[in-house]
Amino acid sequence: MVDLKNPYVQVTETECPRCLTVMTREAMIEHKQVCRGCGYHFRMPAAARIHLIADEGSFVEMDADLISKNPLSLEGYEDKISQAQKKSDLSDAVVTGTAKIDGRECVLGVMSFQFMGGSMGSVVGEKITRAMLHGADTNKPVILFTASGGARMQEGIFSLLQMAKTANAAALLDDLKVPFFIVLTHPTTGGVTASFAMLGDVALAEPGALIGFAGPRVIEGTINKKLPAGFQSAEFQQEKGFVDKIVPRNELKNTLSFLLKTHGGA
Amino acid sequence: MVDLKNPYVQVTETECPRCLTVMTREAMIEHKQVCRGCGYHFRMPAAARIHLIADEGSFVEMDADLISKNPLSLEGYEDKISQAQKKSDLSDAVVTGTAKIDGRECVLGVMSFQFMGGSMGSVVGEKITRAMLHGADTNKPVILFTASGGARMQEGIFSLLQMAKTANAAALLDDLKVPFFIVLTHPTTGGVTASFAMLGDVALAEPGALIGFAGPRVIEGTINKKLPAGFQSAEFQQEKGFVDKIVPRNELKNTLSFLLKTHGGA
Amino acid sequence: MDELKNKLEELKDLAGKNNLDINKSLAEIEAMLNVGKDSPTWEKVQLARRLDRPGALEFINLICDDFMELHGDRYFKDDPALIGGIGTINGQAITFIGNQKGSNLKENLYRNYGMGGPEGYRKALRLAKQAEKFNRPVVTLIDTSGAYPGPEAEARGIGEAIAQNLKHFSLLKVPIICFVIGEGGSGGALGIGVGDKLYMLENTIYSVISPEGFASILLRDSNKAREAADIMKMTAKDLFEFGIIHGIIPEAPGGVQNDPAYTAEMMKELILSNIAVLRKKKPESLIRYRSRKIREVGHFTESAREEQDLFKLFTRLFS
Amino acid sequence: MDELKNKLEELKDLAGKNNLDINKSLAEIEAMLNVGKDSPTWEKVQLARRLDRPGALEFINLICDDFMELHGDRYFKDDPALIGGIGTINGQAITFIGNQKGSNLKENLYRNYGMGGPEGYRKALRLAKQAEKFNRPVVTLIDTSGAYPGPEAEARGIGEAIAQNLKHFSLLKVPIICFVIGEGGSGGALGIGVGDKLYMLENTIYSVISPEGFASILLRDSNKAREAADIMKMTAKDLFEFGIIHGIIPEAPGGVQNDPAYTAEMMKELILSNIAVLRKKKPESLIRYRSRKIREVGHFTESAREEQDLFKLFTRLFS
Ligand SMILES: [Zn+2]
Ligand SMILES: [Zn+2]
Repeated sequence: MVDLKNPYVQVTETECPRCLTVMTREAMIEHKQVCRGCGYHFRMPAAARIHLIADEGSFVEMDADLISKNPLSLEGYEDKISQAQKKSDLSDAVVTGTAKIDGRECVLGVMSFQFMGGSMGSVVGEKITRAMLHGADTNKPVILFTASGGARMQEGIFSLLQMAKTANAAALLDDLKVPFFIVLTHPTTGGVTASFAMLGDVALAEPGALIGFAGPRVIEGTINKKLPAGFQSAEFQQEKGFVDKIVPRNELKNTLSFLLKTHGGA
Repeated sequence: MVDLKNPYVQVTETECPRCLTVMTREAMIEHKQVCRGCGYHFRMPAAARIHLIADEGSFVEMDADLISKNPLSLEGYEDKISQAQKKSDLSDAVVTGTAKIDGRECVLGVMSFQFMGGSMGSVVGEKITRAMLHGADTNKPVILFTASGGARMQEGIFSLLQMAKTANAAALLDDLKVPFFIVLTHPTTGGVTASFAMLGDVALAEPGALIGFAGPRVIEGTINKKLPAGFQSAEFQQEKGFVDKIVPRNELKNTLSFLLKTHGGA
Repeated sequence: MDELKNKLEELKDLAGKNNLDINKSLAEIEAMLNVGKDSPTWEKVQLARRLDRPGALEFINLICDDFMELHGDRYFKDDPALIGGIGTINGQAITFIGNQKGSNLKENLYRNYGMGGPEGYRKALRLAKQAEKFNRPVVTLIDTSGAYPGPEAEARGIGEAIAQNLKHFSLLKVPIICFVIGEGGSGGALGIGVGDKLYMLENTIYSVISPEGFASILLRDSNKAREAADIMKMTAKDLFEFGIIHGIIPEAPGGVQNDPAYTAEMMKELILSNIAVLRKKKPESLIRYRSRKIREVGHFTESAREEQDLFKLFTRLFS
Repeated sequence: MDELKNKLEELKDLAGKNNLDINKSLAEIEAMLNVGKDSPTWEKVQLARRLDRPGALEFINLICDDFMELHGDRYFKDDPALIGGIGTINGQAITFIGNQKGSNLKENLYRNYGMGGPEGYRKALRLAKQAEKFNRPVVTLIDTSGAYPGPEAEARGIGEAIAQNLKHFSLLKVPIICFVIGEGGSGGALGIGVGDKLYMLENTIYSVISPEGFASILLRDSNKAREAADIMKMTAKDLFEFGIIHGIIPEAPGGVQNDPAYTAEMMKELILSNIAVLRKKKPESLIRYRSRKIREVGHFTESAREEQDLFKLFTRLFS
């Protein structure tokens, strides 16, 4: 279970990779893990994210007990999972639950890049799907924060098929007209991009987030040259028509609140 | 009323604008007004087109008595209409009716560029709309052959709003799942392109037909240079994703017959 | 007419003093009375095209308590020439869509002078469909000389994009209220102009082609734009007399740029009063009425003939 | 197993002599029995990738009496890497969609080696929606190393396009039957791979990443592709044992390229027999069953917990 009593336990003193400003742990927490110097948005652990978005004490976690199996009997996969669990304090790469935002109920899911690069295996696929179906079932809008390097290859074909599973849940949400909002955070790539992450009614993104299907290195391998700066950034994706709005982290809660308020007529 | 007893009365000896082959009237009729030398597809009068596509004797014209008024009280418009009527043997720029193709019933509409450049005013808009609604009403697939320079400016705002009218009819056809097939012939531009011509379930085009919204000269005026050869041709539009298939004139009836056969399950 | 206007003013005062909320219907009456005002067509063409005329975003900000712009067509790009998003008026959520020209050269270039490409019209359709899904009314603000007549727009199907909008807006199951706020130019205007109600601001125009284009093609003299503008009957008054628009919204003396808030207030009231009425209709009667209105436009003669019965079709549609 | 096969052959002969049309169900039995065949994974990888292996269009022409290819996504272009159209089998109309690699260098380049861009997947969706509208079943033929990982595909939203297909195919109200006919590579394969039934040809593969990619990322040695292929469990037999595919379709000795008609005939029979059964289901039960199948895939543990009841959701959906 995600520990919301200590939402910032994973936050540490950090140097900004863009402007080299050093932020103390306290400054990181105070500035919502956004660089004081240049506005760079650091990756955020799931607990801190929930603390930032959900009304105090409103988050109730769902499906915290889902644990990955090893369907390919791949050597070392169980160990990797255990290590990731220890490192992140999470059972897998997504935390889901119900929450309130400015008093309005919703289903909230937050992916964590810290857990094996936010990769989507059976557990992530199942939890995301259950969260969406819970929203469909109870008519609560669904908000998902994405952060993922793609499919979890260690689970082979099963990880690929999680894309179909989450997209099917998104289809049901859509047909039932339950609002579905996506917040794309750094980075969101691979199978997550090619499934539920691109299926929201409204797609928000954090500034500078990398968003794409193929990763930059794969693309560079295809064309045998460097990509221009900013390729696949949130700003690029807004210009290309795939992101509704880029929202700095300190405005995120207000923006989500506005969306919940204006999607109540369904 | 269109004269189907003499469908080729408008056909004359012609020189091919592309390869300069001269075709006698008889050769024109025999080759379906396609150049023997280079395959150039000449414009086809409505009567000849109907004769080519509909089963012998099956075409029953609708709304032949609609005649344009002069809503802007524009000087000379009535004269222009009369002249066009004499020249083309048509009452306005489209002929509509019911027909059979290889025994299958359908609604068939054929525009004629010969009548004031196939421009769409109130009569064209109304006849196209009625044809589609008749298809909707009787569950008969609708086939429309387009040929138009755009809206009929002499009718001002009324000509513009025919676009909305025909598109609304297309929307009703769509919702009722009645098949709607478009055949784009040379040239199809302006308001016809930006309304029913682009709303078919399947869009066929004759080889070499010019298809676009803004005409080539307008576009060249915008960018102040020449357009490349083939810009806005049927082949270009297929490459750009807006035409399902380019069908030479002598295969058109078979292709439409196949479409009618495979869209019977609605 | 003037007398009627004075009475209207008195009535308004009285209503205001008594805290009566009759403004909404007054705005409608006013919009219709305003038809009387007249000035040469060419003057209106020039006013409609003024660079300092407020655009869609300016009106939206005056009309709404809060507005969130949404970007992108989900296919190719975000078109700055055509904007849209969700606004609230008195807490009520409404989807706004509008052409946006920009008000200085830099903005003009960024927004391609309000000449939308296929991406703009596809964004508009996406937002309209989103509005329908969540039962939000749609307001469109028309202000363009036309869709962009360039090779990229052609290659990406500007004709197809406009056609889809005409089709889908005509059966959209939520109220749509359209305003011509500046230039209503041809298919580019109509592409966001199909709805239940259509209003024009006092000094705006709406036509199938620009007066310059009409002059050069039909009068064979591109210098005769002024004359063409008269012949074409493109002012709010003309279109009201044709029965094509539902009312004319007053502008401040000299043009709306002199007091945008005055006109925006009228628009806001019209939006609220129309939504209140249209919301009460079932979706099927809403789109049946809209379709009938679209069907009615046109001038022709014919031998006596039974009018096709749309009712039967719609009954099938909703059975 | 061999005995069973012999019996099957005898049964076929008998049925043939008596003019009995039991071939359809026999094809299904055969497809399931065929699971027994086994050969090294790497051999299958190589067979699946052979240049002379028949592609989607070749199979379609063998399967159909008649076929009309339809082009274009209606947004940006026609993608030759992903083809589709309407075919007939015994007069029955079916929509076909497939990856197309091309069988020589010129064709490979024209078809981008079967690596579809967003336009290909959007064309596929358009054709699938058209099939749904006219109540035509859909058959997809999967044969791609993956979607195109180039900058243009990224800029035009390859991820979004695949996502939309996964979403809309999963609730499409007509039967969908999918075949892996060569390489089933990642999202590019899945993008036309969501359906009611999934079959693999005997010498095909289906995986989340290429063995080369798996080797270089997880085994940290790009030369270990052969080893990776075994670890990944990507053959028809593997996927049948996982319960992910419904059957394995035999190929001629040495690979399907040696006798495409033999395999095409089996596919044709499977298409017809499956359609006959799936057609009888109401659309709501069809997509409920499909959704349940999609939902089931995954391996994890949890404390005892009630399974979420999809039935209730679907009841709302169709009420
Ligand atoms: Zn910094
Ligand atoms: Zn010639």
